[in-house]
Amino acid sequence: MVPLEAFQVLSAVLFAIGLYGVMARRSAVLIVMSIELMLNAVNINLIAAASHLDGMGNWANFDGQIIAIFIITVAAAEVGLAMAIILRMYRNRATVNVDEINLMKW
Amino acid sequence: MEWAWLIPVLSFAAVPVIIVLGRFLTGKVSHRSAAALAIAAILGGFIVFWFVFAGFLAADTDTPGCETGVGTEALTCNYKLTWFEAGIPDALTDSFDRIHLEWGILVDPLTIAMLGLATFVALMVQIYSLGYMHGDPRLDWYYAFHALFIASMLTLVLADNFLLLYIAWELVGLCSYLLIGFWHERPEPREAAKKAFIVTRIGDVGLLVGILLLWSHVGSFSMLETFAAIEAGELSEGVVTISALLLFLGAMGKSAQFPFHVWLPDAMEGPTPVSALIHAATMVAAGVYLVARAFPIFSESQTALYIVASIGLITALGAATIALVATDLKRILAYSTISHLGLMMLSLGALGYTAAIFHLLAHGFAKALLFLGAGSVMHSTEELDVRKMGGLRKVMPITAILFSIGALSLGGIPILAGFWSKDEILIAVNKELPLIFIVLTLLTALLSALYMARAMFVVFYGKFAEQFEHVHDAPKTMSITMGLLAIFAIVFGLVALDLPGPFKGIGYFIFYHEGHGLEFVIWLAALSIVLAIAAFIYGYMAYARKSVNLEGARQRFALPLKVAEGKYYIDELYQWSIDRVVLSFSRFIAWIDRALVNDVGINGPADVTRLLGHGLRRHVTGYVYSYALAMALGLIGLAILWWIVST
Amino acid sequence: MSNLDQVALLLIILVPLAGAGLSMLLPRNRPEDAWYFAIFVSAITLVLSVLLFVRYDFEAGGYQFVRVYEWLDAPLNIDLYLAMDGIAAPLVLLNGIVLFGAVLISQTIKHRSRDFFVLLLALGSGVFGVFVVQDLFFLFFFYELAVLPMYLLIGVWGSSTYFDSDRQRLWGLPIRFDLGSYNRLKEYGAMKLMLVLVAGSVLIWVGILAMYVASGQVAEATFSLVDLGALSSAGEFSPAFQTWVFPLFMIGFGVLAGLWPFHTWSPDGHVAAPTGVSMLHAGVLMKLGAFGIIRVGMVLLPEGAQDPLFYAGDFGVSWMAILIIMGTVNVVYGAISAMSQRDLKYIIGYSSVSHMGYVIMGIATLHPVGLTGAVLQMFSHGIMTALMFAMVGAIYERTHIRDITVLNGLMKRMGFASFFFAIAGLASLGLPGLSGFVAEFMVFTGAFKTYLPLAVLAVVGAALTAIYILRLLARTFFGEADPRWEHLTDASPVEKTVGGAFVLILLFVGVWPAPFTRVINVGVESVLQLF
Amino acid sequence: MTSANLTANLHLLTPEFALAAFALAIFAIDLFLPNQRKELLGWLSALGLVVLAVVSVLMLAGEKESLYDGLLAVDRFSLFFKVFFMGIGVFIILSSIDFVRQHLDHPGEFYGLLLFSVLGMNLMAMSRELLTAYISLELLSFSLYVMVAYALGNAKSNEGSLKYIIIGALSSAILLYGLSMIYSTLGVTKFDAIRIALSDLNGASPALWAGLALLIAGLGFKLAAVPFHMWAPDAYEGAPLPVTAYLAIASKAAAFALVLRLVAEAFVPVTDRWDQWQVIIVILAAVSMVVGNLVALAQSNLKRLMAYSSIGHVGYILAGIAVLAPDSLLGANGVIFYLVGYSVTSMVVFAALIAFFNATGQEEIPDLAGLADRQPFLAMAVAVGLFSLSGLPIFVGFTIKFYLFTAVANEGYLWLAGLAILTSLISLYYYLQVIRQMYIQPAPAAASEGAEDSSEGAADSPSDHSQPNADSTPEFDDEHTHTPAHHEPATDFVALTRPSVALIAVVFVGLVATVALGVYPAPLLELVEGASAAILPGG
Repeated sequence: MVPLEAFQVLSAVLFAIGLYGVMARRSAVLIVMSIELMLNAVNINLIAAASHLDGMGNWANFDGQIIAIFIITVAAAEVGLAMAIILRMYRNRATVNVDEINLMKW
Repeated sequence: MEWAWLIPVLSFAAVPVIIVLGRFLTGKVSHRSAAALAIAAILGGFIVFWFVFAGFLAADTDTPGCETGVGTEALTCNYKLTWFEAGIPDALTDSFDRIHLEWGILVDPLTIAMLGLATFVALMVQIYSLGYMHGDPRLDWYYAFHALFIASMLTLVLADNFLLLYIAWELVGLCSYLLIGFWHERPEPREAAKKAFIVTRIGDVGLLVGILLLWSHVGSFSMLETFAAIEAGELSEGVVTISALLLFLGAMGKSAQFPFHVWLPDAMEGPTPVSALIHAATMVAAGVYLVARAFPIFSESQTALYIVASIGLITALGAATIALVATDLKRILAYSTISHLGLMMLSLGALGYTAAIFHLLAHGFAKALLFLGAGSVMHSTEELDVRKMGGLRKVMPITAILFSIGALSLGGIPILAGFWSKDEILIAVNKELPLIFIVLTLLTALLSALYMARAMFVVFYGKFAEQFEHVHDAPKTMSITMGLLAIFAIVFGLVALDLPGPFKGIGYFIFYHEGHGLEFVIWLAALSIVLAIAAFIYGYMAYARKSVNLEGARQRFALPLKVAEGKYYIDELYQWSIDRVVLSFSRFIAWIDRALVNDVGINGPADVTRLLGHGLRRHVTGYVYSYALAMALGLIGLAILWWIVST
Repeated sequence: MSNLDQVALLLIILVPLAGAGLSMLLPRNRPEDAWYFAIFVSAITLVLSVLLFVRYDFEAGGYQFVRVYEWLDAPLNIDLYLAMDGIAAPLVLLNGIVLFGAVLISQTIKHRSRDFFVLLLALGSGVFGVFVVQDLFFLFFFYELAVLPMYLLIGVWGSSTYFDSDRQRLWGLPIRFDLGSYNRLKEYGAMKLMLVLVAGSVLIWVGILAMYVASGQVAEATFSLVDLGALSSAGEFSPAFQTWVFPLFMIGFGVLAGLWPFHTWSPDGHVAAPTGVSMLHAGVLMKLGAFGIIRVGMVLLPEGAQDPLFYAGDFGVSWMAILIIMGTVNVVYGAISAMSQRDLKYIIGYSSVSHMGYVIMGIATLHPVGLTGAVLQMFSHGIMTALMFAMVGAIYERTHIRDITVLNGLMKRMGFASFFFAIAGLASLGLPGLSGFVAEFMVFTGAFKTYLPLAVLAVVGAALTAIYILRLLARTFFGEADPRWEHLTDASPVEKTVGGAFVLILLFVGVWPAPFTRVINVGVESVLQLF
Repeated sequence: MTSANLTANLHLLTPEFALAAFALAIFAIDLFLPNQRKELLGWLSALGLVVLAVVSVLMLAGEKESLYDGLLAVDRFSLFFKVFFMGIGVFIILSSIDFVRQHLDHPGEFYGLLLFSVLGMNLMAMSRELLTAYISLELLSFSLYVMVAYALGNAKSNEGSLKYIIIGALSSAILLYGLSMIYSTLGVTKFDAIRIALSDLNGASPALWAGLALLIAGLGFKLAAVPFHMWAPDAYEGAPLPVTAYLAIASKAAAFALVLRLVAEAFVPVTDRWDQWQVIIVILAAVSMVVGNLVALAQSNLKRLMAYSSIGHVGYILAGIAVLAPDSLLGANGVIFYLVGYSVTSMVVFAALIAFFNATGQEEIPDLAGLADRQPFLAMAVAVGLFSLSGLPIFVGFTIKFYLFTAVANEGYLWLAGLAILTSLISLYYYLQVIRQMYIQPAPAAASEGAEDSSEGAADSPSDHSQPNADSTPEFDDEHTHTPAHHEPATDFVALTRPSVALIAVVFVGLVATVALGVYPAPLLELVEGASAAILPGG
């Protein structure tokens, strides 16, 4: 069976890619997508952990799955909200480029 | 005798009354009441003085409070009252943990002599002022200051402890400041007053330090206890010498000894009666009095005595030369005062205790007379430059006669008071000090006679100066007081003789160690008489008859003359050092304070903080991805930190 | 009357505070009302302070009028512990007098006068509080309360100063250094004063916390000065601990006492402040600092104060030695700085720095006489400097000039004001017969027994004082009547009252200091028993 | 782990259910109210919160129960915070009624969202499990994201909200990742189970450190602790003023309630074996106070200033968190007391600033010039608030700081307390700058006043433009017509319109509380002690 470490490394890589995306992307929409990636990394981690917790790969602990489902739900709401705000930004300023979104600084 | 404290207190009490009355009464009424109060107070003091004098003559060691003094066989009476205490009352550890201060009076011959001189001269001067200051708009203040002045002086001579002496000492300084600067509308008196106060204050620093130094070794401010401790050898010789010199520093300031003499000539800017009071009986006498009072300290230190004598001689000689070339009548008298104070110090340094006090008294009467005479001249002519005067005896005969008496007395013409006292000084100097001292002292005596002759002959004799045609002689208040002083200037010297009765002559009255009768060294007396008479004759020829031409001498001695006329440039030196050194230093410190201590030391950290804030704010760039970056870095930082901490 | 004794200390704190609160209810548009009300309140505190001083039993000594009000129980254990000892008694009296005087003098405040008196009374309350509480929390509380109103009092009602360029020769050499034109805005003065004082209180606060923590290690942690004092005398605080905590209090409180080199807030602050505030500030507030050093630093940390830090030859340099050196610098440096000032208020400001030096020296002598002198000097200087500021305020109000090179001959037009100022000036130069001499003399006495060379310097400093005071008097007050001052009126009745009363106090203390010294003595004695 | 009756004691959640229902009801009522009557919603919401607070106290006093098998706690701690949050809610609503009417659209949703966020906060104070905590936190955050963006046409508001939500989402990802790591190493997510797992642990694995670090970082965002603070100034500045106030006061307090319970229940009991968390928090605290206060020095916008200053205050409170100890309530008391005192004081400042904004539409520091003449009451309120925030007596700011710093010092962190005191000094400087504007600077003459208004209107979006003048009184407008033009107007200033009764009431109550708590905090501290005893075993 696939060891837990493998899942954890996958999750970590995915999380790092998401984090990189947040920092590297200039479009607000892509940034939000990168965050989604990070949340998925979390989900992978949770589910893998849940399945390995008794050391035999048995479905002994359901908490991980439950948490993952919650996270998926909340993330969906979060994206919806974020998109609404980004949309509003587009209406107000006709841009979603975060380089241009710095009226306020220092 | 216990009531001696009344003498100053009467005058002290008059001060607030005069001031308050001055606020409520107006014009002449207030002036008259002020004068009346002040004169009544000092008159009361003068009367009490006679009771005290009589009481003292009658007292012996059985009288309460009286015993034989320290280091002298003279009777010393002491009465005191607690003022306040500070520190630990029970003084568990040692007496240095507390101070116990007292209002105390000490009555001994020295005090009696000073009391007599001060009350009498002050009384005369105050009466004289009635005429001289007539019509001054601030006469009430004048008399208030006068009363305060004389009260302080009397306290000074009565004080039984150094602290009280210092208090009175400072008050004397203050009053001299107020009186010299009485006509503060003109800049000169203002400056002179300030100068007098500050210069004497510098000496006072020494005095206070000396007093405190003595306290820190004796544990008491009481003079008698201090003297006893010194006699018992409780203090090391170094401490005695240093404290004696510190006390002398104070005396130098007040008695205008070189190099602190500069304030005295300038002090002539005050009203002339004030000059008379300061120079004859009060302020300048205080320094001599202090040295005499603390003589048990001085006499323990040969070094101190030597320095006192040297300073005295330098002062006496230097001032005499300046007096010879000065052109302002009052300044001639001022330098003469300095010179004679120098002689007194010299005498003290030569262990001539009696001679010094005797000369102090004799000089006091004569000098008061001379100043009042000069005041009379000035009052009438409104002129002080001797070069413009001449033959004034024609219009003011009384003043002329009285002034001449004073001048002759001070010049050392026999029978008159000045002769006797000067003679005693010469004897003391001859006995105790090297040859050079007596030579220079005799030279000083000669110069002294010469400048007195010059002043007297230039002003009152010789060719009459026509512009003073309509000048009148002094009013009655002035001439009577001068007359009384003149009597003293003539006859006071006779106390030097051995007299019958309880007062056996000054040598048995005021003395250190033990009393002595009249001493007379024929060759010295003869020499001094010859010198004095020669000086007056020469003066008559040169200044009244103009039969001696001085021009040749002037040209030959041009340089020394210039230096003497420039008062040895000591004033300039002081002025320079104050302007260029003290004030520059002060500005420098003020600049340091602003530029360094404040702008760098205080503002600096504030500015750095503000700059830090302005720099740091840049880290919030406004770009959302850099916020994410910061979070990521922070996160990594936290993880690393955690790792470091847990391993 | 004994009932009053029970609550007098509480009242003396609460009355001005409540007065401040009630003042806010007064109508804004009637400035006189606020003034009258403030007079009423400060008169009550004056009476209370006189009563407390008179009723302090100097034969019994110790802490009297003790009252303890519980405030917070465990775990902090803070009580409002009120008590007054011989050191606090004259200072309470001083604050009562100066507060009353300052309120009277502030008659001329018309702009937002209600706010002014609210703040002034709050300030007074804070000062009273510091003097009479026996708990570090409340001591600090009131200490900060006394500092807080200063910013607004100076900022709103103060005045700015502008200096012209002033090129001076240095040492008489051909080098000139340009002092430049510069301004001391009231905002700057207020801000600096506030920040520097609060910076000092940062140290105090840290010190207080350190004391609390240290007490918690040996007993129940406490802020009570009484309990901490007991622990300290039982030797529970190690010398090493005391040695590092003492400077926190020394510098922290020293800042408010104008300790060099942290003094520059004081001249600038005093100059910018309105008259009444300058009076209170120089007169009373600076004394809080010195008082704090005694009450907190010396009582709690005696070993920290006197244990040698290092040796210079045979001489062990303790914090107290450092303090007395700084105090001496204060005396001389303040006097020298004052000499070259041109602004009347700056001269007084620097003279305050100089005179606080005597207080600091007296404290640092650890000598009974010196310490008594220090406390008496606090009282004496408080009255004297308040009087000077009051009279300068009166002059400035009429002439709008404070430059002594411009002012002249004021004696002719403002006889009373000049007279009062002159008396205060004479007191400040240590003239016997006025209070300054007695106090300074005692400080010298103490210092002579302990630090002779410094004592000599201090005496020299006293002579320097004479120079600048006389210069000031000669330039400003004496001289010909100038037509420019023709229109001036003499001191108002209120100013005459304040001036006259203060002059009488100066004279009284100068002539008969026993009522003060005997009270101070008992306080000083109990402090010095710790050493 | 025995299976528990998940529905036991469900009645204890009545206030939360009621609050949720009430919020929905507000949404519903909004539909039926005519536009000019929308104000009613505000009053209704406030009233509802008051009623619910009273109900909570009556129902829950003395209860100490765990619900849903230990996911939620009903104890004195949660009750205290519940009442506290609802109280804040009431004050925020009261102070926003005018603002919302003047400056914002859709008032119904505004109040409804606010109520939901209060619900989220209540749950945060109650939750004893990481996921529950996360979800309550998101309930709060989502409401806030929207509220920050509430000034629809205002670019700043929009931008603030965008940054807020992006960083917020990122930080939830981080928080959740941390949660997953903890879960994968310890297998549990309940606080007390974490405690047990930690105490049994022999040598923590790197995965666990990483998980805890991630968790703290995620919470650090919510607290706006440096270096997770950068969103705060932007969100504060962009948000409408009442929302800024809400962010500064409530969301911060809620986050701290959560952190308090987490640290107290999971970490504190195992401190003797495992005290690295203290060091981490101490570092965060120290950096926060320094950076927050330093940067605040350089600000000119009032909201931004308050944002940075609140970062500084977070540092102080974090220092209190770091010294929570199993055997002493001092630290927990200090933190809770500080939260209350800080909230009360900030409420005063913000309410006064809202009133000022309502009258002038300005929010830069120099705009406050002469406020002491133009509207003395507001000036006094702001001054008192700022003095209190800088820690001067007789205000609550002094007492809370003294209490908290004593607690910090008492646990051996004297240097940290010293640093906190020093940074308080720095904070005094910028607070005084504001006070200086109000009291020392002269009020602008009428002419320049008008000019400033129009220039600001030009920069802003149309919806904000000319709003302030629309509400101004006739004489205010009159001043615009004649223009006296000299520069030191002692009397010639424009008096501001008197703030509404609700605002005055909020400011006044806040002022009274500021002084009363500063002078006599004993009754409040008794309650605080009860609350902290509920979460700390040693209490």
